[in-house]
Amino acid sequence: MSTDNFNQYTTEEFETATRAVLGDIKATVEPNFGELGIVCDRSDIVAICKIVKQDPGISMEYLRSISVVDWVEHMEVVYHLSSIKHMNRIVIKVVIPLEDLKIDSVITVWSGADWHEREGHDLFGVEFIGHPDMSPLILYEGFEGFPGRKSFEIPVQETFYGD
Amino acid sequence: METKATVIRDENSETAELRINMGPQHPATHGVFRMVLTLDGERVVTVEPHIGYLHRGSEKLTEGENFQQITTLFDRLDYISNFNNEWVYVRTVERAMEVEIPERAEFIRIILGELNRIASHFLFYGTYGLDIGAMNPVMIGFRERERIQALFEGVSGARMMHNYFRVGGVKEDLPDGFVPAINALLEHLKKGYEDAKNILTESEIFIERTAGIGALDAERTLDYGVTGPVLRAAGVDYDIRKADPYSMYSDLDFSVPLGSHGDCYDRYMVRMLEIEQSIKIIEQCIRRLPDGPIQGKVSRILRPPEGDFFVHGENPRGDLGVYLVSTGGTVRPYRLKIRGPSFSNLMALSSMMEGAYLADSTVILGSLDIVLGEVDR
Amino acid sequence: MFTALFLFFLWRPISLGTTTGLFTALKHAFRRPVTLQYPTEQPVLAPRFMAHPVLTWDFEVDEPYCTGCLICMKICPTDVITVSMKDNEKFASEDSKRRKIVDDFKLDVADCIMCGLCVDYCNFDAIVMSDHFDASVDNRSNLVHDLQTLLDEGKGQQEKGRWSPPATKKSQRRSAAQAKVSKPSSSEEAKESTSEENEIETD
Amino acid sequence: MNISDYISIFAIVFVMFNGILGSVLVVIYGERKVLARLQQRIGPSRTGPWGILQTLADAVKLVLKEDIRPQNSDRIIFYLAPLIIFTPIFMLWVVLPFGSGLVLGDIDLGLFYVSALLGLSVVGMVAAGWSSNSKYAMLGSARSAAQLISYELPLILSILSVGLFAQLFTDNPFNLSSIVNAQAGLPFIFVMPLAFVLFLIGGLAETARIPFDIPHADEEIVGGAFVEYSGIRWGAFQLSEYTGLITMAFLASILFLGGWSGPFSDKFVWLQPFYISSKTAFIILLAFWIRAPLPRLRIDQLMAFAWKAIIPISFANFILVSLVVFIGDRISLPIFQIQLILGLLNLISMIALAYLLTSRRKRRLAVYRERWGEK
Repeated sequence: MSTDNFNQYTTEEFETATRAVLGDIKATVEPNFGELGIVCDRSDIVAICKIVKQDPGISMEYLRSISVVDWVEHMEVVYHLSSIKHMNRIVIKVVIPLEDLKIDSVITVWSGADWHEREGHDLFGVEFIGHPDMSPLILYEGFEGFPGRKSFEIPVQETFYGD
Repeated sequence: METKATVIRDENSETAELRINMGPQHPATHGVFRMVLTLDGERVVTVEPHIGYLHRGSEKLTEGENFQQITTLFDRLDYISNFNNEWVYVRTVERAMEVEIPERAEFIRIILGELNRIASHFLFYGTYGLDIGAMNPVMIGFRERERIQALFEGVSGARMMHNYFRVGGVKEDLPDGFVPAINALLEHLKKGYEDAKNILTESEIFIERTAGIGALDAERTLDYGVTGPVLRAAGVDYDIRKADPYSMYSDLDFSVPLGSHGDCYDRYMVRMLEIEQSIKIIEQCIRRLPDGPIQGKVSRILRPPEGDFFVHGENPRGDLGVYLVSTGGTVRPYRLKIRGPSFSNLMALSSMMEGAYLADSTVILGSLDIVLGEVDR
Repeated sequence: MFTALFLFFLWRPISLGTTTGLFTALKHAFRRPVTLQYPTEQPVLAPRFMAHPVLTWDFEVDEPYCTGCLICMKICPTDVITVSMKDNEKFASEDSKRRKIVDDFKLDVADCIMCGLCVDYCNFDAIVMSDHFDASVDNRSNLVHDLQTLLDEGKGQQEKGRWSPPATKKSQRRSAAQAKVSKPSSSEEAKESTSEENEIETD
Repeated sequence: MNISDYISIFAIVFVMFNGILGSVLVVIYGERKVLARLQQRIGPSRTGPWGILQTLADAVKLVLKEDIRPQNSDRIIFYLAPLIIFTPIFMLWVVLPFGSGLVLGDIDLGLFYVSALLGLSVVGMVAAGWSSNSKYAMLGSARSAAQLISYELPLILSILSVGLFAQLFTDNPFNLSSIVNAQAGLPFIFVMPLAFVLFLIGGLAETARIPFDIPHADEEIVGGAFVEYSGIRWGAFQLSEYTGLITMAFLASILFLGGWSGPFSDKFVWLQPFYISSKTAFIILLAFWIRAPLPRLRIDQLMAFAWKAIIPISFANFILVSLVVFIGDRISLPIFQIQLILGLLNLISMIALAYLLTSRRKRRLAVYRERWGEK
């Protein structure tokens, strides 16, 4: 891969290309602070990820991160994707309701989703359906609560000043 | 060169797989990383990495700190390349607030960031030598890093936890006599680099131990989201300084060393050649270092507008990304997610290690050059 | 002759990478050691070296610079500073321009991360980072420094010349940093900025 | 034997034992100092002048440390293992001569005795690794068993070739004193440099020093067979390691460097121990130097090196020496000519090996050059 084809598209071209590729899938596509934002329904996430990864014109082969944001009344899972071929970036946002914190895992699309999803499960309690191993990653076994959430209170520890 | 050997087994004898627990207290796991290895004789069958022993909840802590205070938390993420961490964070806030940074501040940041890259790669060199069993590299690596840190102390007042980059610029101007000091330092570094190269780069035993070990091809490396020297060793030309230039990098002349096999030796070589490139960048920056202000116009209380911003930068270990969600008008981030390069790089560990020897496990882990402060956050 | 022939045939093994490494190591033996014999040889600290913060003393008026404005307490990332203020008696007798003065100042060095933010945000140049890096004590309670200790340490730092009076220092830094037009005298500026900058929110 | 004989034997053994212990302290101190210099450091410098008491302080600390035994370990073997390693190494010193006649037991089959006892330490290693009930220790002991057995062969073959060659000079070729006497004219290193190099490599591997310290491999199996030991027992292992190193260096100086012989060593007997110890020190320094910059080999590479390179070369060397000695003896050549022929043959074979080695290096470097260009 050479550096020649960086930024093949302008932002608008990229936007229309992405819209065209998504086809029937219901999703809003609009620029989001320098990246292309896609807001979609949670049932479509794996389909969209597969499309944007496999389409040669978009080719999002690099999953940068999966973040979970706690908006108190709902949760949002944010996927940051990047294309190394074209140097374009996409951010996919999916809203999931608090009552049913479940979303399909994208581990079949990118193996790199593995730990990001486990971390999301650890800290926010979002369950990624289809992930082979949802055991705690950075918390210890049997930890109570979800420390990433806004409702989690950081326990205050008294400093021990010696005798 | 061959990594796979046939295992000859007597059908009648009973064998059992040996599970050994490496870490969290182990000299070669680079901190508190633990992996459970299943061994067949000397050969690794499966690897189960366990992280989280250094989890301090940095992301959660940022939600309780002002934007000015968060820099201190970023110092403590990847504690080998502190300037680079701070840089990505302040760039995130600058991006959100659309701050213009004076040119002198940009050059100061590049100089310090690249110096930190050299320091980080020298530390890698030392620990990598030690992982393979050689003692001298670690002394050379630390010797050179010490020189760089002495310069950092003169600039920022601290050797590691600098807290020197500010939103809009840097904290203070460079001290008097900085340019002669850094010129002398670069001369030392070049000599130290020669020493380092003489001991390992062409050493037959070293090549024997690293070439062909832990190889992953470009596609699979990318699939895991691996970035930095590990990705470039596999031949993928992805350096954010070139691919998505920030600061003044687009004006500077440097090249991105690329490997071809994606094995441990290539990772080592990519890092070593990056030291050369960084020295080249610093020399250019010193030549071009302009006079002028070091702080852009920013109010002392930072209130980024509403929105979510993802900014990334090329750390010595790869692509450090900061995802900032701001609700607008508040002095604290609503959510700040840190995408550490070591975190993603470590994910590829198990597929690199399967089938390798037990002795290679430390070599492969060392070649990823992880910092647990960033993996666990 | 014999030796020369021998060496001629052995030049290739001598040029082995491993052999180069061996001779590089040997070369190191003839260089000066880089070790610093720490307790007997003290390190040369940079002028900007940051250990924990200490308080400075105004020798002209014979009182601390600190007015107890709480900004350090608010900006501290680890909440190690506890300050309270009181009315300045010397202001009443018109010896001093400071209306309020620090009453109590506690600093827990055990939790201090030596980031220097308090120095940066102090409007009165009342704080300076000391160079007292070997801060180990045998009891944690000895790490909690009170006002008197901090002022004593600060006097020591001032004598060492690690701090310059506010008239020169802050204005210089400001002008260099933001290229602002120079402001009127320090006390007025201080009053202004206190009201403005105390906005740094604690919640 | 009457009571005074026993007392004198006891006194000699006591002096020997403590002498070795003392020299181990010196060697450890020397290693730390030399390594430090090779790495631009100072090394131990606080305890006593120039830090000479550092190892003594460490030894005292080890003695005072708590002696811990893992819970499910095999108690008897666990306690016995340090002794099994410790004893044979010290028993070796019975036959090692410090000067002409300055030896405890000048037995005829000295070389035989030495090679027999050298092989014993592997038993102790396996015992230690097996009994500690630790996987790391187990791996370490398996590794050391494999390594020690593999490198015993080249070691013993080069020892044997020395004995074979000493036949020309003496009727008692396996006696260490007569081997030294045979080298009064020309030390064997000039006659068979190849055997000397093989002995050094084998010796480094036997004493498990870098680049062959795979049984210990601090970065992989954290110390190997004695990872579970602490205090004085760990100290015993360390002691036998370093005694092993001294013994190897001592043997090398006896077998190849002419032992105690040197200028005026016949006239002034007191020079003899001085000569032999300085030769030993030279070999030990060589081992320190090799330790500083070289990485460690991997176990399969180590075994390949032993069985594919070192052992065939040892056999070839052995056959070469025996042929030259046999034919030279048959056609009754003067000893000087035999020495010359053997030396020249050795030299030629070493050059051939050097070329072999470098062509291998070229292959290896081809990978490097292809990837990273002409450097």
